[in-house]
Amino acid sequence: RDFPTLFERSRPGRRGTRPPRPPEVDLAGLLGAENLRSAPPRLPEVDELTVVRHYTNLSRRQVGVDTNFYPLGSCTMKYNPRVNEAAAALFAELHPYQDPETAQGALQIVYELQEYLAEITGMDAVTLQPAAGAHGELTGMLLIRAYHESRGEGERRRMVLVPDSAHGSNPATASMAGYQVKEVPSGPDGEVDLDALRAALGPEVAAIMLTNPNTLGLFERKILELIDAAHDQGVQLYYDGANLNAIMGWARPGDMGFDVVHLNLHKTFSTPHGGGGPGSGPVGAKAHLAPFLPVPTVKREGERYVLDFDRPQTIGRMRSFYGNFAVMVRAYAYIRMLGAEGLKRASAMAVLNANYLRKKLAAAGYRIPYDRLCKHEFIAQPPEGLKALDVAKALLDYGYHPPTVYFPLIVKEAMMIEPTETESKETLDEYVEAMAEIARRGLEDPEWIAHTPYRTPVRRLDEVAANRKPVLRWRPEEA
Amino acid sequence: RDFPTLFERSRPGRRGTRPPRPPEVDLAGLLGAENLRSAPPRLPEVDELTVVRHYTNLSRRQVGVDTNFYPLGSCTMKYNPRVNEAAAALFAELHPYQDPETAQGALQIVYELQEYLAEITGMDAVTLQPAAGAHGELTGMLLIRAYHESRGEGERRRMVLVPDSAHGSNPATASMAGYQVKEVPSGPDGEVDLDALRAALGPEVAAIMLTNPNTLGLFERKILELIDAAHDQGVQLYYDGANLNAIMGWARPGDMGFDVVHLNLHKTFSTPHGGGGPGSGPVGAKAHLAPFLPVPTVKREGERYVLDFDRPQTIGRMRSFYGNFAVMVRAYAYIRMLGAEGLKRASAMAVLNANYLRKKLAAAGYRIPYDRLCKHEFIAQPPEGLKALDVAKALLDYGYHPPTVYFPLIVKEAMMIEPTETESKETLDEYVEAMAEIARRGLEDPEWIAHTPYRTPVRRLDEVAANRKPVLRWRPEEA
Amino acid sequence: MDFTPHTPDDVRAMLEALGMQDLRELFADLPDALLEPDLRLPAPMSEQEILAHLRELAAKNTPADKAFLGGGLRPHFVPSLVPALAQRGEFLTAYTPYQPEVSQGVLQAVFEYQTMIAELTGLDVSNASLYDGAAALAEGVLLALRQTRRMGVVVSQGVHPEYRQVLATYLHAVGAELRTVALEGGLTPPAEFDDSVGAVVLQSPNFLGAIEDPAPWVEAAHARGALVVYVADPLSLALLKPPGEWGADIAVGDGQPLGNPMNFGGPQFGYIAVREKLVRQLPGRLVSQTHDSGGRRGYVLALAAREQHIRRAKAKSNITTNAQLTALMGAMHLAALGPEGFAEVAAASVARAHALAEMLARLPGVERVTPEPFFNEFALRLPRPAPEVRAGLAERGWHAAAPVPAEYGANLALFAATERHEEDDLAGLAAALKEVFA
Amino acid sequence: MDFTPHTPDDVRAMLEALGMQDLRELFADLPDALLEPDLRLPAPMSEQEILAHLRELAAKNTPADKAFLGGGLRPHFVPSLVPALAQRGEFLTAYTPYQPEVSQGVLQAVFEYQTMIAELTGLDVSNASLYDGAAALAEGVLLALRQTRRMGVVVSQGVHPEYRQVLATYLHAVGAELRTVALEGGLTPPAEFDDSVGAVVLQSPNFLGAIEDPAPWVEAAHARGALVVYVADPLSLALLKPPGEWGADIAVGDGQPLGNPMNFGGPQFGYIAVREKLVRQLPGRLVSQTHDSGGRRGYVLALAAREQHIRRAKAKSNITTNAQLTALMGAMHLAALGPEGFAEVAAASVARAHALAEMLARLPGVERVTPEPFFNEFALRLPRPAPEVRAGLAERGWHAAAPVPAEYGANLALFAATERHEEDDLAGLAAALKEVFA
Repeated sequence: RDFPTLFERSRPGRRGTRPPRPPEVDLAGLLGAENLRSAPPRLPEVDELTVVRHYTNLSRRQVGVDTNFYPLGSCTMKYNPRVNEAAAALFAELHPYQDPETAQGALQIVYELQEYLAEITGMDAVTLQPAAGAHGELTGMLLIRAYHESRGEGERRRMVLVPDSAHGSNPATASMAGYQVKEVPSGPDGEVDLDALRAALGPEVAAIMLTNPNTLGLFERKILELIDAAHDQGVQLYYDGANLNAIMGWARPGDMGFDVVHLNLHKTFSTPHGGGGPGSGPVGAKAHLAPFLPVPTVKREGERYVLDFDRPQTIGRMRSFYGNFAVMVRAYAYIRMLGAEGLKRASAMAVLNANYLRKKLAAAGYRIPYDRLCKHEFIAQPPEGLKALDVAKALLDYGYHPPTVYFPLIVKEAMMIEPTETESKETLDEYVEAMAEIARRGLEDPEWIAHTPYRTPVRRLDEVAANRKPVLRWRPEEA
Repeated sequence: RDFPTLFERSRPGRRGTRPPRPPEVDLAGLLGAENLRSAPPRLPEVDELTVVRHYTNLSRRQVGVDTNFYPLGSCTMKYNPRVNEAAAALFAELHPYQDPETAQGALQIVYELQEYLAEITGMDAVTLQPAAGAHGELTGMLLIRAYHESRGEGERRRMVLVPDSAHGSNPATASMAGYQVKEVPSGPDGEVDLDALRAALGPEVAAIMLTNPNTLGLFERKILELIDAAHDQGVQLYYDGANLNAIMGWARPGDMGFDVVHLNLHKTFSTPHGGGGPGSGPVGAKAHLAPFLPVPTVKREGERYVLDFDRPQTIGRMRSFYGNFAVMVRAYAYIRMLGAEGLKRASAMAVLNANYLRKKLAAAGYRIPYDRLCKHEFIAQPPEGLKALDVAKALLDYGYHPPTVYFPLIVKEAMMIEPTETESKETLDEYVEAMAEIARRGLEDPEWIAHTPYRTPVRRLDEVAANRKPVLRWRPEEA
Repeated sequence: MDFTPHTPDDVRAMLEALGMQDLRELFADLPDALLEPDLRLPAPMSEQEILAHLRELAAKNTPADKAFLGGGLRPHFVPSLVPALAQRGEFLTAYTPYQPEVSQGVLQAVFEYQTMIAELTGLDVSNASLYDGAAALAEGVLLALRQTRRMGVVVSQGVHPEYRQVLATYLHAVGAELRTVALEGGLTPPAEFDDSVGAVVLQSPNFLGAIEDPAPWVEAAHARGALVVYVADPLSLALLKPPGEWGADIAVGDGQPLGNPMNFGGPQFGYIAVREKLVRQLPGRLVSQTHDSGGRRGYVLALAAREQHIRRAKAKSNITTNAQLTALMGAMHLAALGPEGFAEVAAASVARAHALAEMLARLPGVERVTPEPFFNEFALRLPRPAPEVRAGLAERGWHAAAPVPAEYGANLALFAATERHEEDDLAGLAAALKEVFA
Repeated sequence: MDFTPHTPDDVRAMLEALGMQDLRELFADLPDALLEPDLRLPAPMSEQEILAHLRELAAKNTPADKAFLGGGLRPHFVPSLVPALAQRGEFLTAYTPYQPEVSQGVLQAVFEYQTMIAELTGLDVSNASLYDGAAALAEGVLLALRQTRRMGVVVSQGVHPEYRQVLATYLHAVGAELRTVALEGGLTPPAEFDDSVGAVVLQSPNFLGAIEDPAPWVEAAHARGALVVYVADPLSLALLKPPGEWGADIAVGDGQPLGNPMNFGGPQFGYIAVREKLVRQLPGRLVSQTHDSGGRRGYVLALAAREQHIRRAKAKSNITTNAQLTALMGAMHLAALGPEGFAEVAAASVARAHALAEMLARLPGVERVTPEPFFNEFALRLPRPAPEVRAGLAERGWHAAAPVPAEYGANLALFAATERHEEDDLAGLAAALKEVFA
């Protein structure tokens, strides 16, 4: 049976949660008859039990880290400690416009988190305003742009270099920041081709956006030379922090020479991904970029914490209010629980898990295009004759969320696998067994694998139809 | 694949939630070396993610009211409002031995709930001490016993009458209260046979335990005569409140003449069943039984609420502390939300749903042994040739929790169906469709129905083996 | 607000299907004299209003999350994952797992709980839970009487007085005889039992916190064919030799220290564990491992022939609803902590309690009552009645000095400490107590 | 505490499988100079300790659940079922539903959310969510510029000043031009637009709370080929004529009033809805209904060719992580209330705000600034600077009088009221304000 939508469960006049009896009021008089809507919005009319049952059962058609191993590359699907939720709930009822004297505890968290993240990344100043990683990227690129503009080089530097292995958000961000984008090829070792990069450097280049370790899970070993070469030309270095979970406590982007870095609190710092968000994408900057940070930040004045709007060269505001505060609280709790040693151990175990899995998968017949020491993730390819997509779909029947597939674009049939540090050796071993069986069975029985999965709430979905003739809302006539 | 136990997921030395670093302490010195255990208990050694994933996935192998229609007769599986949980959380951190002056809000709830339940049942005094329905039954029967003893009739009145349709807890309770039990037959109309009852009445009878409406869902229409006859002989009338959801606000056991009543807060008053408990089983008593109530109760003195231990004739204590307070808070919230009108409407809709379903199921080919106006539940039987158990198992594949089956014992192949008031007409209609299809298909294809269910996490389980050679705990060697 | 989904149209259509015009007809089988009493209840409230009202009531209480109060319930830290998981609707809104195919979640959780309790107690088998420690004690004693077919019970005064009161109520009902052996110097003295005694009961750590030596009672009881019922705080079993190792036949106790808030006294859960030979005498639900028709492992309710819905008047107990969800929280708590974490919590509790005892005993006029060794609760004799002292402390923001019933002596108060107390808290309480005495 | 499951044995075995001896070898590809910096962070804490620490910090804040503060975020009542359901692990710990076969929960919930937002706004299509109202505005304007291939933007000063600041940041980046039309008498005056203008933006109710007449702007914009971006508080759409009916092309706003706590400003969610013809210009995720290989209905991410992971530098936006969970809470909130309940909440909010405005306007020295009709927020001119008044009120336990930026005039403060305020609260605030002025 189809799983009905809430709209199909709706019955005219049925009521759910009732507000207090509303005061008698002449709405037409108060609001102007001409301003009133002619008909109420067609929201579902359902009782509370129906709402509860609907969403409960929807959630049972959904997997998450809480239900399954979820090695989605570049997403760091680590355990989201439940204490984070209890922590955030303590601060839910604060309004951004209440007197800051009545929100000193909240501001202290913001301030201290700024400090911690600066320390972890080796940067001089941090803004917590960006609402997500890509939002942080845009913030960072605008800092770079403002910096060049402040030096009279804004007109000249119109180009941003991005490796061909980069996350799609990097070039997209550079575009939004008003830049042209040039791709830099990766070398055969999977790292940025340093010669090609040097060749691409020039007076028109504003910045390079790098992920390190990169999306192949490889640490860019020539990072210091690369950054030196760029800095020599006045080019700013942007660090995409999506992969910071690989090196926390082991090395800092700031020490590598990066000028700006963004972090994903929902990846590295254990805040939940929420089915796609909300996240938080703090940005750290070196001192020369700090004057351009968005306002407000939080600073400490004696025993008090105050909102600091005094940054005349700011790029402006990136977001209403102060960012995703409740996400910050979760990350704050996480950092305080782990401390420096815990963060370092988390990264070490993430890298250990990734390398262990790489080794075992290679032994199980999967191809590892860059089979060397990796960091928190690595790329595998199915055995010749199998498609990454089919392996992914087969995995669903084995109780695993598949890796990221077909990314990065530079590897055919790529499967980008990031186990994270919160998975146990047994889970990895069982996963390898499943992968081995899928490979064996898939090669023997192409029909079988082509039609996987069999045991999920729905089978393979027609995405072509959805793109050709999208149905983006429920309408009675289309149900 | 088998779903592993937590013990099988355990690995030596693995840690989950860590407490604060414990103070250095010489345990042998403080506790006595001879008192220490020789080896730690073999609890699972698992990480937090494993705990979360284990219980999350266990819950996904479980249905509840939140996931499915659950018309389990005599259990009143109505919607458990989520506000109840928020309400209870407000009072979680109170200790029963803290100064009552610092728990006035909690005591006020206890006091007011006593008053509300007295009002709803038509009784004079209420104790909230019993932890569940059966515990309330025992409390009530002990009140009756103490009453007879106080009148010098304790020795003489050794017998309790219980209809053959009664819940098993009734005779079991009477036994625990030190009574002999005599069954009274039901008449062909499904009600207690008044003549048989009269015949059974005598000087040795201490009490009659009745459920009204009874477990067939029928209101005992001769209740007033019946009670009069019993009272004439000095027999006390006990009201099993499991079925109170049928008549809240429409009639009161106290007005019928009952002397004692217990309620199930987790049935009638919307507190969750929790997979089997905890519940709460308050007991209401008429004035002549009030002196025997367990201590403490809560009384009001001016603006203050105090624990009242002053009841010299008390039967004693039934439970530590003051009962299942957090369950009381939920019931309190429910009663305050509904008010008198809401309670009355809840019962009306419960009875409407039951009668509607009865009518529809009859039309769908199910036999209704007592096909007259019922109250909140009714008994159906599968069409000739089908077993209640098979229909129940088939229902699982259709997404329904089955009714109570093979109870009451006086009806063969009984299916005791209680839809409750929080289910919609559509749910009932769809359920009837499923029942009709099961009947049709089951008669056509006995093999099919005999092996249902097919789509559940496990198929029919071998209960015979479990009873013959029970495995009641995990042991490495038996896994 | 009520929670019925029925629209006026629904009601009309459904009444019509029944050939009725009015809801009152649904109650036509009730005697007219009874119908539609006028219930005097407060006016209905919305969810928003009831929560606002309850918040006002909650504000009239002062939370006891740092209370130095014991008596079996104490403020222990509960990992956040416990309520988060227990509140999942499937656990919260299911009932007794009569249909095992769709109840493997609850059933397996119970099976694991039973295993944990057996491990903690050093006994063979646990049931699925009972109401609380007091009910568990009463059921444990009744079990022993059934098994021995005797009617005599001897209980140490060291058993929680409220448990003893409940036991007395239950025993009076069945006509059993209850004898209490008074504590001497805070400990249970050796006792002798005659052949009428079916059950002997002692608690360790006892109500005053002292760790008992159960060996003499166990020996004396077994010598005369009586069974030993041992009341134990489950937290103490993280460190102390379990009832099974002491030779007890039945262990019972209150599960609140495992993953449950204090809830002003309830709900928590009661546990009971017994030796193998007593299994068929156990009250309440039992879950057994078995397999399904396809050979897969699964779990079912077992040995239901003991229970009321099958055996009726001859059942082992009348219990039906138990304390499933709170017991589940207990299992989650133990799973989250593991054996090491659990031992650390217990050790912290012990350490804090001993530090506190030393600190408070130094106050003038205070006398230690509980002998060494004790666990995490202890009694002091105060220079003034405990209720007064407790009130004085409460005024200063501290919850402590639970009054000990007069049967144990005059002006006694019970104190407890847990892993939730920090050094500062101990010092704070001591200072406040000094003020109260001043 | 960290959350790694690795025992010493695990680490040893895994290193061995890699031919390594030491964890440091895992970082052998990093330049030595970088390795193992000394991080100065506070010492680790257990869960119990961090919660105790955070409770202390929380105690330094005074909750604003009864705040009379607005500016787009307000304390609305959230039914208890909303957080309970949203906190289910499957919703909480999933990520973007790239694998639809195991993500129907999130996908269908988004599909329903999209439908609800389309219904509220009177437009055809909503995306799956954006960060907040400000980001939604910026994305909406960029969308309009892409569609019209123009670079001019005109925005009413009635648009939330923080949203305008964010818009300015985004527009500066792409080199677009932003012109602001000042309010007159608290309302947006009619304006004319030239052919360079691709987007015009107005907000109703505007930042000062006044309900605008959007017709003149819509007409003038459409006459010159510009698109209209309409900023609307979703709660207002329970009662007020929706953007689509006014002729707007794009509606954006902040979702906090739907089922989300204020969270000190975030997260909430941003919504965006557009006319059908603009769908392929939409930023962010979109969910479409489709069917599976067995013909069963299902849902998938659709039109991904708009997005960064496919289109890279040519994507419609760089957005990837959005605000799924908070948007889900919004949908749950609307589902729980239904159209009637939602309208009742809005009406209560309106009624309280009007009552409050009348009450406060009677205070000496207070002047009403927001013209009629207004919705549930309004501005007053105070006899003293708003921050001082706000501080004075805060000392008396009231949160109100959010300072309005000076661009709107001197000594202006914003007030709001919601269904959570009772009569007593209004009177209490008025009395406190009187005291502050005294």
